[in-house]
Amino acid sequence: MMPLLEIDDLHVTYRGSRGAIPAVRGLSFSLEPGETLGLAGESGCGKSTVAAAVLRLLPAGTEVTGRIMLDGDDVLTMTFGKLRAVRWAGASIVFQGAMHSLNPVHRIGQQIAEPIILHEKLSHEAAEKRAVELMAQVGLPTWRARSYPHQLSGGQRQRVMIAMALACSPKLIIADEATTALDVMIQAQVLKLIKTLVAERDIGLVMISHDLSVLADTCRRLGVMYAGKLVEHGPSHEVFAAARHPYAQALSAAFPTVGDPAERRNPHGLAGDPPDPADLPTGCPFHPRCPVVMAECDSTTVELRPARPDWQAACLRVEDNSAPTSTTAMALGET
Amino acid sequence: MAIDPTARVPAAPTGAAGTSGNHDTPPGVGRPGSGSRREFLRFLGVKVSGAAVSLVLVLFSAFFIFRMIGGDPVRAIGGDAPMTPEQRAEIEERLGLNEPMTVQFWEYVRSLFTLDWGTSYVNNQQVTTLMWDRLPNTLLLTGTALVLAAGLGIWIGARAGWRPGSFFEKSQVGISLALWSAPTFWLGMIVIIVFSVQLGLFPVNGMRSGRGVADGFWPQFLDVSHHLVLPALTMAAVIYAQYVLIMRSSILEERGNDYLTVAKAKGLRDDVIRRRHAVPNALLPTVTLIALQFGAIFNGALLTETIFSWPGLGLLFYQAIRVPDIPLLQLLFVFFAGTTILANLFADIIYRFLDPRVRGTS
Amino acid sequence: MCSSTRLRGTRITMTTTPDMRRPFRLAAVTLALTLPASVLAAPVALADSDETHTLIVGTAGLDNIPHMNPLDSGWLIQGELNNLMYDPMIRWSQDDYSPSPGLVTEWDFSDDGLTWTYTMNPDATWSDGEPITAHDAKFTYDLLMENPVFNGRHGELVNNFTSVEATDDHTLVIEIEEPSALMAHLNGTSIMIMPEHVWGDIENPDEYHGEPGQPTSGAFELAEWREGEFVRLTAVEDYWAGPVAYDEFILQNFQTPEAMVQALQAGEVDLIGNLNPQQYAALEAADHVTTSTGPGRRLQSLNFNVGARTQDGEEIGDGHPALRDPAVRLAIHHVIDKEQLVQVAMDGHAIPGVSLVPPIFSDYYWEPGDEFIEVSADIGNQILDDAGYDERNDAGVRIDPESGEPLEFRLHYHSDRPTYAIVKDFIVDWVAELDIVLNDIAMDTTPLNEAGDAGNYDIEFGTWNPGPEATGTLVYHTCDRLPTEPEPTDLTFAFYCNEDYDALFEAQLAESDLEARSEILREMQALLYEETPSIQMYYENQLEAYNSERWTNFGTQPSAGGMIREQQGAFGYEAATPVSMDGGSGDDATDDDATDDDTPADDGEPAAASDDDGAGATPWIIAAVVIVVAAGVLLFVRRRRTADERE
Amino acid sequence: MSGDGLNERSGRGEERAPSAEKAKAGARPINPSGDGLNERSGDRPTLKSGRAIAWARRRAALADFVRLYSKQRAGVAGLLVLIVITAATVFAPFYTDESELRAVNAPGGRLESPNSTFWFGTDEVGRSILLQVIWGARVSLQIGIVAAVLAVGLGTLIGMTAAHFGGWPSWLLMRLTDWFIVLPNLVLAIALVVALGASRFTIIVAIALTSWAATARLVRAQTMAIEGRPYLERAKALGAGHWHQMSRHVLPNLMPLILAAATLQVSSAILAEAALSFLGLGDPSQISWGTLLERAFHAGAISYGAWWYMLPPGLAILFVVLAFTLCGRAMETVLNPRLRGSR
Repeated sequence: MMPLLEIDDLHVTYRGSRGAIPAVRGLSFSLEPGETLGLAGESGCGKSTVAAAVLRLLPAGTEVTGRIMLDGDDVLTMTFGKLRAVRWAGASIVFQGAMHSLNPVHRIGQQIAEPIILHEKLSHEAAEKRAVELMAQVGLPTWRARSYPHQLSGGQRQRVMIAMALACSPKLIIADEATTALDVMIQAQVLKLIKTLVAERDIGLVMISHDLSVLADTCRRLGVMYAGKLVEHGPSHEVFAAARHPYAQALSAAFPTVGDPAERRNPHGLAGDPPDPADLPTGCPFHPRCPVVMAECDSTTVELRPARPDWQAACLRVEDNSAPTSTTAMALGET
Repeated sequence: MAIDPTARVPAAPTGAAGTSGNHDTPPGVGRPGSGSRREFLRFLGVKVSGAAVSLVLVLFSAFFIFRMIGGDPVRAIGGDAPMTPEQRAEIEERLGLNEPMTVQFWEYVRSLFTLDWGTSYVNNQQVTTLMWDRLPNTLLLTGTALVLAAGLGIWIGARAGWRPGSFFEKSQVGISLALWSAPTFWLGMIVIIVFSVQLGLFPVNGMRSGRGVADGFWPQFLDVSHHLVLPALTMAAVIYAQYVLIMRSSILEERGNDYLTVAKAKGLRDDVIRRRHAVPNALLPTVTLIALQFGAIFNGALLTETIFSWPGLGLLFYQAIRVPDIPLLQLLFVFFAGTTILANLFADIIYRFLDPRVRGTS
Repeated sequence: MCSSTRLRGTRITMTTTPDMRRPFRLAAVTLALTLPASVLAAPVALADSDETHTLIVGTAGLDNIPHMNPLDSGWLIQGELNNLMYDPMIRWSQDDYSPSPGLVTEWDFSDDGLTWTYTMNPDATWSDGEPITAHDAKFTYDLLMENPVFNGRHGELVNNFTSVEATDDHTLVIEIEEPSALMAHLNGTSIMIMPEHVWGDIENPDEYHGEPGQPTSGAFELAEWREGEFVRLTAVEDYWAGPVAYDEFILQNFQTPEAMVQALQAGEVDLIGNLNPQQYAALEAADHVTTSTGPGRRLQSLNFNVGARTQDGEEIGDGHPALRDPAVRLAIHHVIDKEQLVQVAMDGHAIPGVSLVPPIFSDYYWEPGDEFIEVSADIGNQILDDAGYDERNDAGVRIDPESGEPLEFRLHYHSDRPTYAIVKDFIVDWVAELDIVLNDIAMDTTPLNEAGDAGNYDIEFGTWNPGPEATGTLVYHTCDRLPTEPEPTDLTFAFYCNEDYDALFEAQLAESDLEARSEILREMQALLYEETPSIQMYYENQLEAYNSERWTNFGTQPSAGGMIREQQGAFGYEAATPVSMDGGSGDDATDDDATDDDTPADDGEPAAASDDDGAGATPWIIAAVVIVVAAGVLLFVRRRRTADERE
Repeated sequence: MSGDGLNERSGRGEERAPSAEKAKAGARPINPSGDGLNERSGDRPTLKSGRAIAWARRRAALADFVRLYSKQRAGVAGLLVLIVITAATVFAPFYTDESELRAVNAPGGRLESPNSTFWFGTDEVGRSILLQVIWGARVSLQIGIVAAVLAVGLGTLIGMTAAHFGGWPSWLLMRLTDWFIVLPNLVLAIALVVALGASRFTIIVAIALTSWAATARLVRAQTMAIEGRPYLERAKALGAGHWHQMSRHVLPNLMPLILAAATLQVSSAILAEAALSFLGLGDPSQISWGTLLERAFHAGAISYGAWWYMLPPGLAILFVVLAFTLCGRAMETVLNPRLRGSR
């Protein structure tokens, strides 16, 4: 069976005033239809860039190499007309920060109906009717269709985003920090909603978050990114419970407080900042922060190594094929 | 003059701020409109009373500024012929020029209520009559110029702001800055030399042909349109430049917003995103800024009408300066300032209705 | 108002399909419609003058006039319009401004000069057919005596009347208190006679505003007056003195002389005046325009403050004491090179000034002859040395021996008259040769007038339009004109007062004999020339131009090389003939020969030719507009089509 | 794509964001770190006196400013134009003969068209247009700059007062400011000049009085932003008086903004001067570009076809106004990172 999404050796380099900034450096993974994958990592590690790259939403002038096969077509080389047809109908995105992702001067219903009108050539009335149905599906009061985004709460806005993502029945949904700004209760509701909908409709889901626990709960597989690369990739519960890469370990050990921006940037217990993408450390980019760093870490380029057939990690220590000791984990927690 | 070409997105009118919090603001529980009526009335009260205070300020400053002008109205009234002392005394008596300042001021205040603004020093007509006679002409000129400038300016500005750094943007900004930097009256002179004197395409000045045209709507309409082209284009050129720059910055401000990325992700065409998503949002602050610069339109009208001898209020003001015709100046000053204040009030209120972010919430 | 359209547009955008093309389309459509349509409009506008002939005269200052009440006219333009619509009792002749028959054919006076008898023209009629009689004249003079507003204007003449009687329909007898030279012309064109059968019913004649269709005694009737824009007159078909050769007369207002010039070049007006030398030169080069220059009556002067004071001798103002000394003023007069000023300021289109009476009024004009004040700094310095101003201060400036002040004078000039800014440079330099310093100060007209009226000046620029009746101007130098109270006044020139002059003034007023009176008037001018309360710099020529493809035969006053506009009368306009009707009268003495060459046929071809010019260009313009629009649409559509494939 | 890439300028937080009027609904602060001073982790304040640090920081800021400004091509072009024009104006007495401005000494003929002696032709007296344009720059620039400085000074004073003291005086001042912003300022300026009598002085006063309001608004907003910063809180806590707070802390931080505002204001003031002069409210004894155009208009240059009489002064205005505007915009762009790259 053809994978729904196949990313192969993806490199994304931003062109900024300070020169080239590599955001994604050789990323590969694939996703079967109906499968769910979580992508984790701190801010700036390239997660959102991956989401944008899938629909070619990156700013003009950004250098993208590699291959992104969406349902058998290469997104990076397809004509613009084809690309526009693929957008939203083939894959849709639930963006982070629903407040800013909704057009403040358009009504909710209108915004949900917009892609329907565009892609399915429905009349305004029919599309708006569909929009109302979708709103009901995500648990929004239907009269809200006449509301403007600012009149909704954060959770409601996120539901709007989800309804919008479902509008054209795409095969793939990318949820980019879809629940980050919400409080715990609402977050749980929204997550449950996503899970249910994905399961019901057999949709492929790529969920992006800095919060491993959320991903482990929602997705079957989990990828952890650091400095533009996957550093760990495996079944989510196992990765969450016993990560092989020290960074993934740190992430899973962290219990970020919801809504605290400092927590987002600096997971609990991990020293230092994520590296500057324009000025990455040599060797393993994680080595300056790594609690179990070895002498060769600053000179050896570390690629993903299989820990198990369905589980890889990019750490030199992985070759002894044994889980890190619990003392290491303890030490990490104390740092 | 002091139109700031770089003026960027203004603060939204009172009430628009505060909606920018990006965390969970509690939802407006009630449907829009139900709870906000009192809020709106309060807003209206603040705005209207503010405008009223401004208007009163205008009325008083009009009295004092123009009373500072010495001037000898009697000369203006007398004409070219010499005048006897008796005649002079009679005129002074009639104008109340012999009264002490306090009495004159009291008369002035009284006249505000009776709407009797006095008679022109020059031709002894009611100044209000003079104003009403000329008003339609000014409306025609400024209205045409505004429609042209706003339509083209907003369109070009939006396109320019949408592609920062492109040749189109650079050239349009360059053209606009150059237009903005050119004195209106000089532009008018050049336009006259080129299009009227050299090419002979348009009449030099005035609003109607001296030779007279056939009666009937169309001949008259065409005649006036023919006269209107150059002044309207000259006047439009300068305000056009401002609108381009304002709209461009507004769009620039909008460009980074996520909802545009969403629109892109939805598969919308680039120009559709601009037109349907970016422009309506960028238009709101633009409306405010344009309203703030409403006074500048009168500046433009004053200079344009003078150069083209367009028989409007600007020309009337210019003529009144040369005398100086104090009752007329006074009225026109109050009219210009008052209109501007009211236009701003209007814009503030309209904004409430236009911007959904402000409309339903406190 | 204006913004509401925009906001409404926005509202549509907001509530239905948001689409920014709407306002743009609106603008584009407006533009697309207006441009070609209005280009088309030009020929439409010009074409309809073929059937009726309308003389359009461009002017400035029409917006000044408050009303068209012929008895209360203060502005030159009002006078001009009055002359077109009414006949005075006695005209100023076209040839030389001497009194000549108008409504009155002949006049006589008793030996004591106190009873004057005027015989009315029996053929004269109002435009409604009623005869013009002595009763109308009596009615009018009574009005001038009784009505305070009219009396304010014309009291100088009528306040001397003791009785006015119409002894029959054609005879008017006026008794006066003191003998007066004014009776020989009854103030010429400045007093018009009103129809008793109409005006007798007007309740407040001083509020008469000027209504279309009123019966007139002149060649035209008022048809339309759009205030500040134009006045339209229609020709009286059976005008008793001979109707004009065309149908309508329009006086069109212009805000600037420049606009007027271009309107003439564009064929929108037929005759304009008050040109400056540059405009005159520009129009000389135009094919269809004929220029006309003739000595005018506008006088440019420098006024001294000869000691502002009241009639009781109380000093007012802050004038420099040294200027009270005629020697100082005379010395300055000796260094003003009027010939050069004529060249610099008027490009030669002016006559060096002598006195307050310009040379066109030849009856009273005085030639200095031997008394001519030679341009010579040496003479000027000599005069000053002789008068005791031989001391100089450290800066080399002469000192007034009496006050000890240096001879340093303020020179006020009008900031809105560019010519003065040029002239004053010369004057400052010339006067410096006398070791006298002039400090030039630019002022707005209003404060300058105020300073002048209050005596707060030393030397100021001034301009004056003398009329044919010399007393109207010369009276400004009589002692009577000094203020009675220490308050500002604009009734005196230079605050001059000289008993000898006053005596001469009284004598000429009482002198009914024209020749004898002229002698006295010349004597007065000679006195002023020598005493120099003001220096008359130059009389400006009237610079005019008219469309010689359309019009010919304009009458000038004086008839030899005079002016067409601003006459004392309406000879200029009344004689004008459309070129298309000018069958063979081209050898008239006043006709401009140039026009004959331009008019091979006399059946309206030139006018048609100018229409063809407009029509010839129009298709090209339309074609250009169509091409541009089509190209734009094409481009737009193409971009539309490819828009899907562009990122 | 979170905003992290942008804190390159965090060390100069205080010069940030001169465009104070961006409380636009929906706008997000681009630099979430707020004040940004604490991010300058390398600083060890204990080693140097506070003032020395402040100066060092300002020097660094200045160097930064120069570096960034030099990247603004339009701004550099504008600056070059201004330098050339200023030099031409300042050195005018050394390479031209001022006395030839007087009608008496006019060297040429009446309205000569451009030729080898008179590059821009002559006026109706025979004076060189080029010479008058050069000397006219003195008056135009002087009036423009002085009026702009006065206007911005007044605006700064009022803006800072309104922001610092608050309460009803502030309310009153802001109402006054709004009033002045809204009024058609040319109309007001004309009224003032007519009332006060035309002269160079009154023109300057009229322009300044009618154009300070926008600056006041800007300064008020920025002052309020600065006053909210921790170090000012600290200064307040340490008992610094109003004057000290204003002159030592607020004003230095406002300076770049004020400078940019003043530069832009010069453009407006020059245009205003030209308009007033053209309407006949200038001082005819002083040749400025506006009076030159007025003279050209009234002398019949249009009819005569004397384009050389009208083109140079108008172009001079256009170039200088454009140059000042470009400089002002470049400064604003440098001071406000949000605009960078977008111009």
